[in-house]
Amino acid sequence: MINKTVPNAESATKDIGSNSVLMLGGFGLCGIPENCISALLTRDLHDLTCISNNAGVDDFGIGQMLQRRMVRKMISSYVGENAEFERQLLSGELKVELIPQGTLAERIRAGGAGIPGFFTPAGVGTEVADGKEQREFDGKLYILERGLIADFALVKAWKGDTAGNLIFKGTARNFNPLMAMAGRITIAEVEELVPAGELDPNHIHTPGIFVQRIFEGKNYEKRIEKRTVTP
Amino acid sequence: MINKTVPNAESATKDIGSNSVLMLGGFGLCGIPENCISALLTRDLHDLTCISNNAGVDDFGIGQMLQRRMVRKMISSYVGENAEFERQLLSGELKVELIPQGTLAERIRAGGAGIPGFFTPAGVGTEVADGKEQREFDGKLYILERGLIADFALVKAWKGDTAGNLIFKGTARNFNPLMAMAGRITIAEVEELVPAGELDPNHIHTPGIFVQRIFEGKNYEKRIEKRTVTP
Amino acid sequence: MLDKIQIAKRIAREIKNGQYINLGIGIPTLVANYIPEELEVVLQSENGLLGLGPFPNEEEVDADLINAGKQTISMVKGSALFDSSMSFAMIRGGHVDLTILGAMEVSENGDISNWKIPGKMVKGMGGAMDLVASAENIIVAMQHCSREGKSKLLKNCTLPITGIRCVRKIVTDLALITVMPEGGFRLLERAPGVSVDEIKSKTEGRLIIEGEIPEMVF
Amino acid sequence: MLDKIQIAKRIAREIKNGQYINLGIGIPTLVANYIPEELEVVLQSENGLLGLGPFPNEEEVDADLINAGKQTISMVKGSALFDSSMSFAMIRGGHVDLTILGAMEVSENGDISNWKIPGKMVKGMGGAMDLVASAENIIVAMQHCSREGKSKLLKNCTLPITGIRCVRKIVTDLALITVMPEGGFRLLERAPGVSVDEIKSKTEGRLIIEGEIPEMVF
Repeated sequence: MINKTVPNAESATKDIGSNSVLMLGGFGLCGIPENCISALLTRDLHDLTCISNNAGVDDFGIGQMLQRRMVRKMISSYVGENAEFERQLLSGELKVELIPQGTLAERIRAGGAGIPGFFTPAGVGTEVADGKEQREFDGKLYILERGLIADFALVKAWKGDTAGNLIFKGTARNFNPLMAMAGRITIAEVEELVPAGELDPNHIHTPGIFVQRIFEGKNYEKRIEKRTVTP
Repeated sequence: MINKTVPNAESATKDIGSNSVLMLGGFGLCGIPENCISALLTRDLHDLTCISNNAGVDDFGIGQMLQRRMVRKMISSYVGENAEFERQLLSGELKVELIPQGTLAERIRAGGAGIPGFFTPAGVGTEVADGKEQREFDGKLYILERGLIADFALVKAWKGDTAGNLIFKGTARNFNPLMAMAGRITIAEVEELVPAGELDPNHIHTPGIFVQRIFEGKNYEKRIEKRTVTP
Repeated sequence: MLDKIQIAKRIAREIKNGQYINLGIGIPTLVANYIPEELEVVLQSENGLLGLGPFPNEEEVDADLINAGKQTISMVKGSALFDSSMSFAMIRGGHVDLTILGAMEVSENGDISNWKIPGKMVKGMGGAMDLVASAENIIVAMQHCSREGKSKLLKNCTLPITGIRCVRKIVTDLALITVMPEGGFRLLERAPGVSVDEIKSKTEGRLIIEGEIPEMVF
Repeated sequence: MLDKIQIAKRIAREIKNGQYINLGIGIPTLVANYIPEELEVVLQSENGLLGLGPFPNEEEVDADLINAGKQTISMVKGSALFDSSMSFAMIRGGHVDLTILGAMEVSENGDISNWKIPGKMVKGMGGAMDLVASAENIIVAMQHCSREGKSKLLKNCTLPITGIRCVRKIVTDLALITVMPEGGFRLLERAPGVSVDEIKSKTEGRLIIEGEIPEMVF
């Protein structure tokens, strides 16, 4: 079995250069590649394009990359909860492309699956449809959306094995398995890395073929954005 | 939690009428809905359209439905291993639409996912492309393929719960989870039916929302088409 | 006039047994608290969960288990977890039976605006455009008028559109209204103490009043 | 002349460390037996498995574990199972590094025919059209000529096409050939005891011969 293990986040991400297109897994702060982001923060990078459902908060996740002016463009479905983001956007330092969440997910899966375009009803009649081909199927209108790929996909899983197979936990799965499919180089960080053969093949969410590098992350903060409890 | 349980294959399939469009899970004889097929064989049905990767063998699986002249049309990727099939096809009793396997899988997923059409490279330059829109993306040619749905999807899983959640085993998964998504009514037969809450939510392959009826099947034969062993 | 809790309670009565339901942020989230106990329904969270339960106890809080509003949550028995493309396959494929969400404006032909105010910071549409483009059955929860007293039930939306011809029902602080297939807001029920005339005066779009309009009872 | 085993052995030498490989039915399946042990590669089976192992022992046979040829199989350590759409996402998305399959005809521009003979019962293309339309690296295993002695390396395919401009290399009983990007069969190696002239006479399409053509050694 092919071994995809690399020592740590620094070695896994060392060839990510300025002007790269990155995908970063996660929904809010749930399931984000904390170790990879920390490694990037130590580097002198700029003009990155980041494809991620959200943009983190001011002092965590992609928000920290924004603080260091590493990002030129965000491609996301929702970018609230981030004052520095808003400042850079209004000042023109940062560009944002907003995409309906389901379209974003499907575009990423399509990119990974070799599908260059598909039709979706999301956005018909809205500014999202501007400039896109619109077509009727069985009496309903759809717009043509394109597959998305990235130079590097940074994903976070719960468990992984040395062959690159990944298992996610809870709602930390979200965009991670899709982005794993769509990275030219996919880097997976996992909370627990086990030898190939220890994961049940029936339980694997992301087959190792999609993962080029894997490492066991450390010091996961897993910050909670909105702690809400039943009293 | 919504309870999808029905007593058995007969009650699950009793409203399947002649002229229905069915999807049947399985690859070869692996992972086919044996109990549902047996129940259909007791009925006086005709002119069914069956969407299934293969067409069974003469005396097992969809082959038995062919023996009883129930099927007017097969939509498949490969239909060998079946003499009666060949006879009906040559005599004109049976129609066959052959679709590349990956296109068939993706068309079924698309149908279930509300995607009416997508572009694929499979079949470009071949008779599969005849009459289909062809388009170039990034210098490569693709053809437009449509989503597929069925009146009833008959799928077979290893374990299921009363909420309709399904877990498959080994390569018996194949087309089953896709077809579960694409049936107006999806009927799942499982080897072991457990109360909702007993399956790990992280391990579920088909979420219960896609399944309208579920029952525990019996007397699985699980016939092996080509037993091959290392001496 | 209904308060937010009462809007949620009134919407909860529209829920039918066996439905899969997606609840938006705000008042729609409150609806979960008032679903009649005898109904078996399943809540979908578009970030990847079927079987959304109540907020967890302090000791059950799990950073890996949140809802689409990013709040920590619990799962009910029989839940399933999945990725975002599977989640929107459910939504886009019409497998979710009922979508309840907030709005800034609704037009008399069922268009909805709820994602963008020109001149203000735009946070994004999240999953709203997918939901409204796909759902067969959409109920909107909102105030009948803006804080400035302007009607939010309009002939045509003035704000950027989220989706067209999609809203089925609206519950406001003043009324329960259905959007007719051929267009027009048909008044079904009045909030306690609210007159038909008041609703009429606060609805800019075409209001259809047929027969006696009953008052809601709580 | 090479027998089937030797064709498989020669193809096995083309495999590189770290590759994910899809093997078609027939000679390609035999290739698995000759992959050098020092290479770490993974075999994909398009019915839903990465990590195809050898045929099982009698007591390990599992009806729920078959390959795309419907034979019972085993899994190696580190395998993953998945559904058919995920399987072809791998194939179509270019994640499979090498595809080895049989053919009835190959044209000098790399077109392949291997699914249909007019007048004969057509069983279907299975996954072949997806594989040949997507793979960056396709090696064909076949006999150089048909039983009737007709060349199968043609100027243009005469049988219905499976895919266009896709074949990279061909190993026949007579030769190892690469299809040039601009078209033409370039002869790389001769089978033991086979002359360049024999290959030339049995290749209908344009054969490119540059320099000395080495003989394969087994």
